[in-house]
Amino acid sequence: MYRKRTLLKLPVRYYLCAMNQSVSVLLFGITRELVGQSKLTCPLPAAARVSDLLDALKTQYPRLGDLKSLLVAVNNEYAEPDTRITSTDEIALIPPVSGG
Amino acid sequence: MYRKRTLLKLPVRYYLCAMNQSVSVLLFGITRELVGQSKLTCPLPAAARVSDLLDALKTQYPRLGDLKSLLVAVNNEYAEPDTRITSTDEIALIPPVSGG
Amino acid sequence: MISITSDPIDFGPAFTYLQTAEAGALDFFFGVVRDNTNAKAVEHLEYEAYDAMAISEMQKIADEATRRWQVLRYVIIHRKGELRIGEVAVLIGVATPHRADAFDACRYIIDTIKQTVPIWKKEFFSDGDMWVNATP
Amino acid sequence: MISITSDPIDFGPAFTYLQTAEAGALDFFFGVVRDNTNAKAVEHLEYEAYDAMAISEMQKIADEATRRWQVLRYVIIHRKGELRIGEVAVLIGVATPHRADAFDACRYIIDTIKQTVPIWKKEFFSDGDMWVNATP
Repeated sequence: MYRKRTLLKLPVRYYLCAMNQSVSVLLFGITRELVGQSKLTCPLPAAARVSDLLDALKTQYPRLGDLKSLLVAVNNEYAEPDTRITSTDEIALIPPVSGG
Repeated sequence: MYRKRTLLKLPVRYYLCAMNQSVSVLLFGITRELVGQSKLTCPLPAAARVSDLLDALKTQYPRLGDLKSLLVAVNNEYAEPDTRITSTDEIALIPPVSGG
Repeated sequence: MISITSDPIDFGPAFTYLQTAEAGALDFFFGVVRDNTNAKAVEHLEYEAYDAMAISEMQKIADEATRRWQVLRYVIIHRKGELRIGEVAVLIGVATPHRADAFDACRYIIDTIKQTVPIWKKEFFSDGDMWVNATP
Repeated sequence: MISITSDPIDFGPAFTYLQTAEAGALDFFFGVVRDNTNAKAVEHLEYEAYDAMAISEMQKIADEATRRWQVLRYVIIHRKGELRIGEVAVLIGVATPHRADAFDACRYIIDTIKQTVPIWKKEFFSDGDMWVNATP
Protein backbone atom coordinates (compact mmCIF):
# COMPACT_ATOMS: atom_id res chain seq x y z
CA MET A 1 0.00 0.00 0.00
CA TYR A 2 2.80 2.39 0.97
CA ARG A 3 4.68 1.52 -2.16
CA LYS A 4 1.62 2.02 -4.36
CA ARG A 5 1.00 5.56 -3.10
CA THR A 6 4.60 6.44 -3.75
CA LEU A 7 4.33 5.14 -7.27
CA LEU A 8 1.09 7.03 -7.85
CA LYS A 9 2.75 10.30 -6.91
CA LEU A 10 5.60 10.02 -9.31
CA PRO A 11 3.72 10.70 -12.54
CA VAL A 12 2.32 13.92 -11.08
CA ARG A 13 5.78 15.24 -10.34
CA TYR A 14 6.92 14.09 -13.72
CA TYR A 15 4.14 15.97 -15.48
CA LEU A 16 4.77 19.18 -13.59
CA CYS A 17 8.48 19.19 -13.25
CA ALA A 18 10.11 17.11 -15.96
CA MET A 19 9.78 18.56 -19.39
CA ASN A 20 11.75 20.25 -22.13
CA GLN A 21 14.00 22.47 -20.06
CA SER A 22 15.46 22.55 -16.62
CA VAL A 23 15.66 25.73 -14.54
CA SER A 24 17.76 26.37 -11.45
CA VAL A 25 16.02 28.04 -8.54
CA LEU A 26 17.85 29.77 -5.68
CA LEU A 27 16.31 29.37 -2.25
CA PHE A 28 16.63 31.70 0.73
CA GLY A 29 15.36 31.96 4.26
CA ILE A 30 12.35 29.85 5.03
CA THR A 31 12.13 28.41 1.52
CA ARG A 32 15.71 27.13 1.82
CA GLU A 33 14.78 25.44 5.08
CA LEU A 34 11.46 24.03 3.83
CA VAL A 35 13.13 22.51 0.77
CA GLY A 36 16.26 21.55 2.66
CA GLN A 37 18.72 22.93 0.15
CA SER A 38 19.83 26.34 -1.14
CA LYS A 39 19.28 25.55 -4.81
CA LEU A 40 17.05 23.19 -6.73
CA THR A 41 16.59 22.21 -10.33
CA CYS A 42 13.12 21.98 -11.81
CA PRO A 43 12.29 20.59 -15.26
CA LEU A 44 9.64 22.73 -16.99
CA PRO A 45 7.94 22.99 -20.39
CA ALA A 46 9.84 25.09 -22.92
CA ALA A 47 7.36 27.98 -22.79
CA ALA A 48 6.92 27.86 -19.02
CA ARG A 49 5.92 30.93 -17.02
CA VAL A 50 6.57 31.91 -13.42
CA SER A 51 3.13 30.58 -12.46
CA ASP A 52 4.02 27.15 -13.87
CA LEU A 53 7.18 27.06 -11.77
CA LEU A 54 5.26 27.99 -8.61
CA ASP A 55 2.61 25.35 -9.31
CA ALA A 56 5.27 22.70 -9.81
CA LEU A 57 7.20 23.62 -6.70
CA LYS A 58 4.13 23.86 -4.49
CA THR A 59 3.09 20.42 -5.64
CA GLN A 60 6.50 18.97 -4.94
CA TYR A 61 6.97 20.91 -1.67
CA PRO A 62 3.47 21.48 -0.32
CA ARG A 63 4.71 23.53 2.67
CA LEU A 64 5.71 26.28 0.25
CA GLY A 65 1.99 26.76 -0.24
CA ASP A 66 1.56 27.61 3.43
CA LEU A 67 3.59 30.82 3.09
CA LYS A 68 1.50 33.97 3.11
CA SER A 69 3.30 35.12 -0.03
CA LEU A 70 5.82 33.55 -2.36
CA LEU A 71 7.22 35.64 -5.18
CA VAL A 72 9.67 34.75 -7.90
CA ALA A 73 12.62 36.85 -9.00
CA VAL A 74 13.95 36.45 -12.54
CA ASN A 75 17.39 37.93 -13.16
CA ASN A 76 17.27 39.95 -9.93
CA GLU A 77 13.88 41.50 -10.64
CA TYR A 78 10.49 40.65 -9.19
CA ALA A 79 8.61 38.78 -11.92
CA GLU A 80 4.91 38.65 -12.75
CA PRO A 81 3.11 35.27 -12.82
CA ASP A 82 3.04 35.36 -16.63
CA THR A 83 6.74 36.15 -17.07
CA ARG A 84 8.34 33.45 -19.24
CA ILE A 85 11.39 31.73 -17.83
CA THR A 86 14.19 29.81 -19.51
CA SER A 87 17.12 27.76 -18.30
CA THR A 88 19.51 30.69 -18.74
CA ASP A 89 17.60 32.93 -16.30
CA GLU A 90 18.70 33.38 -12.70
CA ILE A 91 15.58 32.44 -10.79
CA ALA A 92 14.94 32.73 -7.07
CA LEU A 93 12.04 32.19 -4.72
CA ILE A 94 11.30 35.23 -2.55
CA PRO A 95 9.35 34.44 0.62
CA PRO A 96 8.09 37.40 2.72
CA VAL A 97 11.05 39.70 3.32
CA SER A 98 12.12 40.98 6.74
CA GLY A 99 15.21 43.08 6.24
CA GLY A 100 15.90 46.45 7.82
CA MET B 1 19.94 124.10 19.50
CA TYR B 2 21.81 120.78 19.72
CA ARG B 3 22.22 121.21 23.44
CA LYS B 4 18.59 122.06 23.95
CA ARG B 5 17.41 118.85 22.22
CA THR B 6 19.71 116.79 24.35
CA LEU B 7 18.40 118.36 27.48
CA LEU B 8 14.84 117.85 26.39
CA LYS B 9 15.45 114.17 25.95
CA LEU B 10 16.81 113.58 29.40
CA PRO B 11 13.60 113.86 31.40
CA VAL B 12 11.98 111.21 29.16
CA ARG B 13 14.73 108.69 29.88
CA TYR B 14 14.56 109.65 33.52
CA TYR B 15 10.83 109.04 33.66
CA LEU B 16 11.07 105.66 31.97
CA CYS B 17 14.24 104.23 33.39
CA ALA B 18 15.08 105.81 36.70
CA MET B 19 12.72 104.85 39.46
CA ASN B 20 12.45 102.82 42.61
CA GLN B 21 14.37 99.72 41.59
CA SER B 22 17.09 98.76 39.20
CA VAL B 23 17.00 95.56 37.15
CA SER B 24 19.87 93.90 35.32
CA VAL B 25 19.16 92.73 31.79
CA LEU B 26 21.30 90.16 29.94
CA LEU B 27 21.77 90.78 26.24
CA PHE B 28 22.53 88.21 23.55
CA GLY B 29 23.01 88.12 19.81
CA ILE B 30 21.72 91.11 17.95
CA THR B 31 20.47 92.85 21.10
CA ARG B 32 23.98 92.67 22.57
CA GLU B 33 25.34 94.27 19.42
CA LEU B 34 22.63 96.94 19.15
CA VAL B 35 23.14 98.00 22.76
CA GLY B 36 26.91 97.57 22.60
CA GLN B 37 27.22 95.60 25.82
CA SER B 38 26.26 92.17 27.14
CA LYS B 39 24.42 93.45 30.22
CA LEU B 40 22.62 96.65 31.10
CA THR B 41 20.97 98.08 34.18
CA CYS B 42 17.59 99.74 33.92
CA PRO B 43 15.84 101.66 36.74
CA LEU B 44 12.13 100.84 36.85
CA PRO B 45 9.11 101.55 39.05
CA ALA B 46 8.71 99.14 41.95
CA ALA B 47 5.68 97.41 40.43
CA ALA B 48 7.10 97.28 36.91
CA ARG B 49 6.06 94.65 34.40
CA VAL B 50 7.85 93.15 31.41
CA SER B 51 6.01 95.55 29.10
CA ASP B 52 7.36 98.52 31.09
CA LEU B 53 10.91 97.23 30.69
CA LEU B 54 10.45 96.78 26.93
CA ASP B 55 8.97 100.27 26.58
CA ALA B 56 11.87 101.77 28.50
CA LEU B 57 14.53 99.92 26.54
CA LYS B 58 12.96 100.62 23.15
CA THR B 59 12.86 104.29 24.02
CA GLN B 60 16.47 104.31 25.13
CA TYR B 61 17.66 102.02 22.27
CA PRO B 62 15.23 102.68 19.40
CA ARG B 63 16.83 100.04 17.14
CA LEU B 64 15.51 97.34 19.47
CA GLY B 65 12.07 98.36 18.15
CA ASP B 66 13.12 97.35 14.62
CA LEU B 67 13.39 93.66 15.55
CA LYS B 68 10.54 91.54 14.29
CA SER B 69 10.14 90.12 17.77
CA LEU B 70 11.70 90.84 21.15
CA LEU B 71 10.75 88.67 24.08
CA VAL B 72 11.83 88.82 27.69
CA ALA B 73 12.92 85.88 29.82
CA VAL B 74 12.52 86.09 33.59
CA ASN B 75 14.46 83.50 35.58
CA ASN B 76 15.08 81.37 32.48
CA GLU B 77 11.43 81.28 31.42
CA TYR B 78 9.69 83.18 28.67
CA ALA B 79 7.62 85.88 30.39
CA GLU B 80 4.31 87.48 29.43
CA PRO B 81 4.08 91.29 28.98
CA ASP B 82 2.26 91.60 32.30
CA THR B 83 4.73 89.54 34.33
CA ARG B 84 6.05 91.62 37.22
CA ILE B 85 9.80 91.94 37.56
CA THR B 86 12.03 92.83 40.47
CA SER B 87 15.70 93.51 40.94
CA THR B 88 16.35 89.96 42.14
CA ASP B 89 15.08 88.37 38.92
CA GLU B 90 17.43 87.18 36.19
CA ILE B 91 16.14 89.05 33.17
CA ALA B 92 17.22 88.64 29.55
CA LEU B 93 16.14 90.00 26.21
CA ILE B 94 15.41 87.26 23.68
CA PRO B 95 15.59 88.41 20.06
CA PRO B 96 14.43 85.95 17.33
CA VAL B 97 16.23 82.66 17.95
CA SER B 98 18.17 80.76 15.29
CA GLY B 99 19.65 77.71 16.94
CA GLY B 100 19.69 74.21 15.54
CA MET C 1 26.99 54.05 -1.30
CA ILE C 2 25.07 50.78 -0.91
CA SER C 3 26.46 47.61 0.58
CA ILE C 4 25.72 44.36 2.35
CA THR C 5 28.35 43.21 4.81
CA SER C 6 29.06 40.38 7.22
CA ASP C 7 31.21 42.70 9.32
CA PRO C 8 30.02 45.15 11.97
CA ILE C 9 28.77 48.35 10.36
CA ASP C 10 31.28 51.18 10.71
CA PHE C 11 29.69 54.61 11.19
CA GLY C 12 32.79 56.74 10.64
CA PRO C 13 33.26 56.24 6.89
CA ALA C 14 29.49 56.61 6.33
CA PHE C 15 29.49 59.97 8.11
CA THR C 16 32.60 61.17 6.27
CA TYR C 17 31.10 60.17 2.93
CA LEU C 18 27.91 62.18 3.57
CA GLN C 19 29.75 65.38 4.42
CA THR C 20 29.71 67.80 1.52
CA ALA C 21 29.88 71.57 1.70
CA GLU C 22 26.26 71.99 0.53
CA ALA C 23 24.86 69.59 3.14
CA GLY C 24 23.07 71.29 6.02
CA ALA C 25 21.28 68.23 7.38
CA LEU C 26 22.30 64.62 7.87
CA ASP C 27 19.83 62.06 9.12
CA PHE C 28 21.01 58.61 10.16
CA PHE C 29 18.77 55.70 11.01
CA PHE C 30 20.23 52.71 12.86
CA GLY C 31 18.19 49.53 13.00
CA VAL C 32 19.44 47.69 16.06
CA VAL C 33 18.85 44.14 17.32
CA ARG C 34 16.37 44.39 20.20
CA ASP C 35 16.26 41.97 23.09
CA ASN C 36 12.62 41.15 22.50
CA THR C 37 9.90 40.81 19.88
CA ASN C 38 6.25 40.80 20.90
CA ALA C 39 7.48 40.57 24.50
CA LYS C 40 9.37 37.32 23.80
CA ALA C 41 13.09 37.33 24.63
CA VAL C 42 15.35 37.22 21.58
CA GLU C 43 18.78 35.65 22.03
CA HIS C 44 20.28 36.53 18.68
CA LEU C 45 19.38 37.07 15.03
CA GLU C 46 20.49 35.89 11.66
CA TYR C 47 20.07 37.86 8.46
CA GLU C 48 20.25 36.15 5.10
CA ALA C 49 20.40 38.16 1.87
CA TYR C 50 20.01 37.52 -1.82
CA ASP C 51 22.94 39.86 -2.26
CA ALA C 52 22.81 40.83 -5.94
CA MET C 53 19.08 41.41 -6.01
CA ALA C 54 19.09 43.12 -2.61
CA ILE C 55 21.69 45.62 -3.83
CA SER C 56 19.66 46.17 -6.99
CA GLU C 57 16.44 46.77 -5.01
CA MET C 58 18.18 49.11 -2.58
CA GLN C 59 19.56 51.05 -5.54
CA LYS C 60 16.03 51.49 -6.89
CA ILE C 61 14.91 52.81 -3.52
CA ALA C 62 17.83 55.23 -3.31
CA ASP C 63 17.14 56.42 -6.85
CA GLU C 64 13.49 57.04 -6.04
CA ALA C 65 14.42 58.92 -2.85
CA THR C 66 16.83 61.07 -4.85
CA ARG C 67 14.08 61.76 -7.37
CA ARG C 68 11.57 62.76 -4.68
CA TRP C 69 13.80 64.80 -2.39
CA GLN C 70 16.92 66.92 -2.72
CA VAL C 71 19.35 64.20 -1.67
CA LEU C 72 23.02 65.13 -2.02
CA ARG C 73 24.42 61.79 -0.84
CA TYR C 74 23.20 58.64 0.83
CA VAL C 75 24.55 55.49 2.44
CA ILE C 76 22.68 52.23 2.89
CA ILE C 77 24.54 49.45 4.67
CA HIS C 78 22.81 46.20 5.62
CA ARG C 79 24.41 43.59 7.79
CA LYS C 80 24.02 39.85 7.23
CA GLY C 81 24.98 36.75 9.18
CA GLU C 82 24.63 36.33 12.92
CA LEU C 83 23.95 39.42 15.04
CA ARG C 84 23.78 39.79 18.79
CA ILE C 85 21.54 42.10 20.82
CA GLY C 86 22.56 45.73 20.38
CA GLU C 87 24.34 45.23 17.08
CA VAL C 88 23.44 47.42 14.12
CA ALA C 89 21.52 45.53 11.44
CA VAL C 90 21.06 48.41 9.05
CA LEU C 91 22.37 51.96 8.71
CA ILE C 92 20.70 54.52 6.48
CA GLY C 93 22.23 57.98 6.10
CA VAL C 94 21.01 60.86 3.99
CA ALA C 95 22.59 64.28 3.39
CA THR C 96 20.42 67.14 2.15
CA PRO C 97 20.61 70.93 2.15
CA HIS C 98 17.59 71.22 4.47
CA ARG C 99 16.36 68.99 7.26
CA ALA C 100 12.85 68.07 6.14
CA ASP C 101 14.25 66.29 3.09
CA ALA C 102 16.78 64.40 5.20
CA PHE C 103 14.07 63.00 7.50
CA ASP C 104 11.64 62.23 4.67
CA ALA C 105 14.21 60.53 2.46
CA CYS C 106 15.76 58.49 5.29
CA ARG C 107 12.37 57.30 6.48
CA TYR C 108 11.24 56.44 2.97
CA ILE C 109 14.39 54.39 2.41
CA ILE C 110 14.09 52.29 5.57
CA ASP C 111 10.32 51.86 5.20
CA THR C 112 10.70 50.67 1.61
CA ILE C 113 13.67 48.42 2.36
CA LYS C 114 11.46 46.54 4.77
CA GLN C 115 8.88 46.00 2.03
CA THR C 116 10.86 45.07 -1.06
CA VAL C 117 14.49 44.11 -0.43
CA PRO C 118 15.20 40.34 -0.42
CA ILE C 119 16.75 40.05 3.02
CA TRP C 120 15.39 37.71 5.65
CA LYS C 121 15.64 37.84 9.43
CA LYS C 122 15.51 34.80 11.66
CA GLU C 123 14.95 35.30 15.37
CA PHE C 124 16.34 32.81 17.85
CA PHE C 125 14.58 32.30 21.17
CA SER C 126 15.48 30.02 24.04
CA ASP C 127 12.84 27.56 22.82
CA GLY C 128 13.13 27.81 19.04
CA ASP C 129 13.44 30.14 16.11
CA MET C 130 11.34 31.75 13.41
CA TRP C 131 11.72 33.57 10.13
CA VAL C 132 10.13 36.96 10.75
CA ASN C 133 6.93 37.53 8.72
CA ALA C 134 7.40 34.19 7.02
CA THR C 135 7.08 31.30 9.45
CA PRO C 136 3.46 30.18 8.93
CA MET D 1 21.63 63.91 27.96
CA ILE D 2 21.47 67.59 27.05
CA SER D 3 24.46 69.87 26.67
CA ILE D 4 25.89 72.98 25.08
CA THR D 5 29.55 72.84 24.20
CA SER D 6 32.29 74.95 22.68
CA ASP D 7 34.12 71.82 21.57
CA PRO D 8 33.46 69.75 18.45
CA ILE D 9 30.52 67.40 19.01
CA ASP D 10 31.63 63.82 19.58
CA PHE D 11 29.30 61.20 18.11
CA GLY D 12 30.76 58.12 19.81
CA PRO D 13 29.60 58.77 23.39
CA ALA D 14 26.18 59.88 22.14
CA PHE D 15 25.74 56.62 20.24
CA THR D 16 26.95 54.53 23.17
CA TYR D 17 24.58 56.32 25.53
CA LEU D 18 21.56 55.58 23.32
CA GLN D 19 22.24 51.88 23.11
CA THR D 20 19.98 49.94 25.41
CA ALA D 21 18.80 46.38 24.96
CA GLU D 22 15.18 47.44 24.32
CA ALA D 23 16.15 49.93 21.59
CA GLY D 24 15.38 48.77 18.08
CA ALA D 25 15.69 52.11 16.33
CA LEU D 26 18.07 55.02 16.70
CA ASP D 27 17.62 58.19 14.70
CA PHE D 28 20.33 60.84 14.66
CA PHE D 29 20.00 64.28 13.17
CA PHE D 30 23.14 66.32 12.49
CA GLY D 31 22.73 70.00 11.71
CA VAL D 32 25.83 70.94 9.75
CA VAL D 33 27.24 74.33 8.71
CA ARG D 34 26.48 74.74 5.00
CA ASP D 35 28.59 76.76 2.63
CA ASN D 36 25.70 78.95 1.54
CA THR D 37 22.44 80.51 2.65
CA ASN D 38 19.96 81.80 0.07
CA ALA D 39 22.70 81.20 -2.53
CA LYS D 40 25.11 83.57 -0.73
CA ALA D 41 28.50 82.10 0.23
CA VAL D 42 28.95 81.63 3.98
CA GLU D 43 32.53 81.78 5.30
CA HIS D 44 31.87 80.70 8.88
CA LEU D 45 29.27 80.90 11.64
CA GLU D 46 29.06 81.87 15.24
CA TYR D 47 26.53 80.52 17.70
CA GLU D 48 25.78 82.35 20.92
CA ALA D 49 23.68 80.73 23.65
CA TYR D 50 21.92 81.81 26.80
CA ASP D 51 23.19 78.60 28.30
CA ALA D 52 21.06 78.11 31.41
CA MET D 53 17.78 78.98 29.71
CA ALA D 54 18.72 77.06 26.54
CA ILE D 55 19.33 73.90 28.58
CA SER D 56 16.03 74.44 30.39
CA GLU D 57 14.11 74.91 27.11
CA MET D 58 15.76 71.85 25.54
CA GLN D 59 14.79 69.84 28.60
CA LYS D 60 11.16 70.88 28.13
CA ILE D 61 11.32 69.77 24.51
CA ALA D 62 12.86 66.41 25.43
CA ASP D 63 10.24 65.91 28.14
CA GLU D 64 7.44 66.62 25.70
CA ALA D 65 8.95 64.24 23.12
CA THR D 66 9.19 61.55 25.79
CA ARG D 67 5.55 62.18 26.68
CA ARG D 68 4.37 61.92 23.07
CA TRP D 69 6.47 58.99 21.89
CA GLN D 70 8.04 55.90 23.40
CA VAL D 71 11.50 57.42 23.84
CA LEU D 72 13.96 55.22 25.73
CA ARG D 73 16.86 57.68 25.65
CA TYR D 74 17.82 60.89 23.91
CA VAL D 75 20.81 63.13 23.41
CA ILE D 76 20.74 66.78 22.46
CA ILE D 77 24.09 68.49 22.00
CA HIS D 78 24.34 72.04 20.68
CA ARG D 79 27.60 73.66 19.73
CA LYS D 80 28.41 77.31 20.40
CA GLY D 81 31.24 79.63 19.41
CA GLU D 82 32.84 79.81 15.98
CA LEU D 83 32.09 77.01 13.49
CA ARG D 84 33.53 76.38 10.07
CA ILE D 85 31.78 74.88 7.02
CA GLY D 86 31.06 71.19 7.54
CA GLU D 87 31.17 71.30 11.33
CA VAL D 88 28.28 69.89 13.33
CA ALA D 89 26.21 72.62 14.99
CA VAL D 90 23.67 70.33 16.62
CA LEU D 91 23.26 66.61 17.19
CA ILE D 92 19.92 65.08 18.16
CA GLY D 93 19.70 61.35 18.86
CA VAL D 94 16.67 59.33 19.90
CA ALA D 95 16.40 55.64 20.83
CA THR D 96 13.01 53.94 20.66
CA PRO D 97 11.75 50.37 20.40
CA HIS D 98 10.27 51.01 16.93
CA ARG D 99 11.38 53.25 14.12
CA ALA D 100 8.37 55.52 13.59
CA ASP D 101 8.77 56.93 17.10
CA ALA D 102 12.49 57.54 16.55
CA PHE D 103 11.87 59.61 13.42
CA ASP D 104 8.90 61.49 14.88
CA ALA D 105 10.61 62.33 18.17
CA CYS D 106 13.91 63.34 16.57
CA ARG D 107 12.16 65.61 14.09
CA TYR D 108 9.97 67.16 16.76
CA ILE D 109 13.02 67.94 18.87
CA ILE D 110 15.01 69.69 16.15
CA ASP D 111 11.95 71.53 14.80
CA THR D 112 11.05 72.82 18.25
CA ILE D 113 14.64 73.71 19.17
CA LYS D 114 14.66 76.05 16.20
CA GLN D 115 11.52 77.76 17.49
CA THR D 116 12.06 78.18 21.21
CA VAL D 117 15.64 77.66 22.41
CA PRO D 118 17.61 80.87 23.09
CA ILE D 119 20.55 80.24 20.78
CA TRP D 120 21.53 82.66 18.03
CA LYS D 121 23.41 82.10 14.81
CA LYS D 122 25.45 84.74 13.06
CA GLU D 123 26.52 84.13 9.48
CA PHE D 124 29.70 85.69 8.16
CA PHE D 125 29.99 86.48 4.45
CA SER D 126 32.88 87.98 2.54
CA ASP D 127 31.12 91.36 2.65
CA GLY D 128 29.55 91.40 6.10
CA ASP D 129 27.58 89.39 8.60
CA MET D 130 24.05 88.95 9.90
CA TRP D 131 22.15 87.44 12.80
CA VAL D 132 19.90 84.84 11.20
CA ASN D 133 16.16 85.71 11.46
CA ALA D 134 16.99 88.77 13.51
CA THR D 135 18.95 91.35 11.49
CA PRO D 136 16.19 93.77 10.37
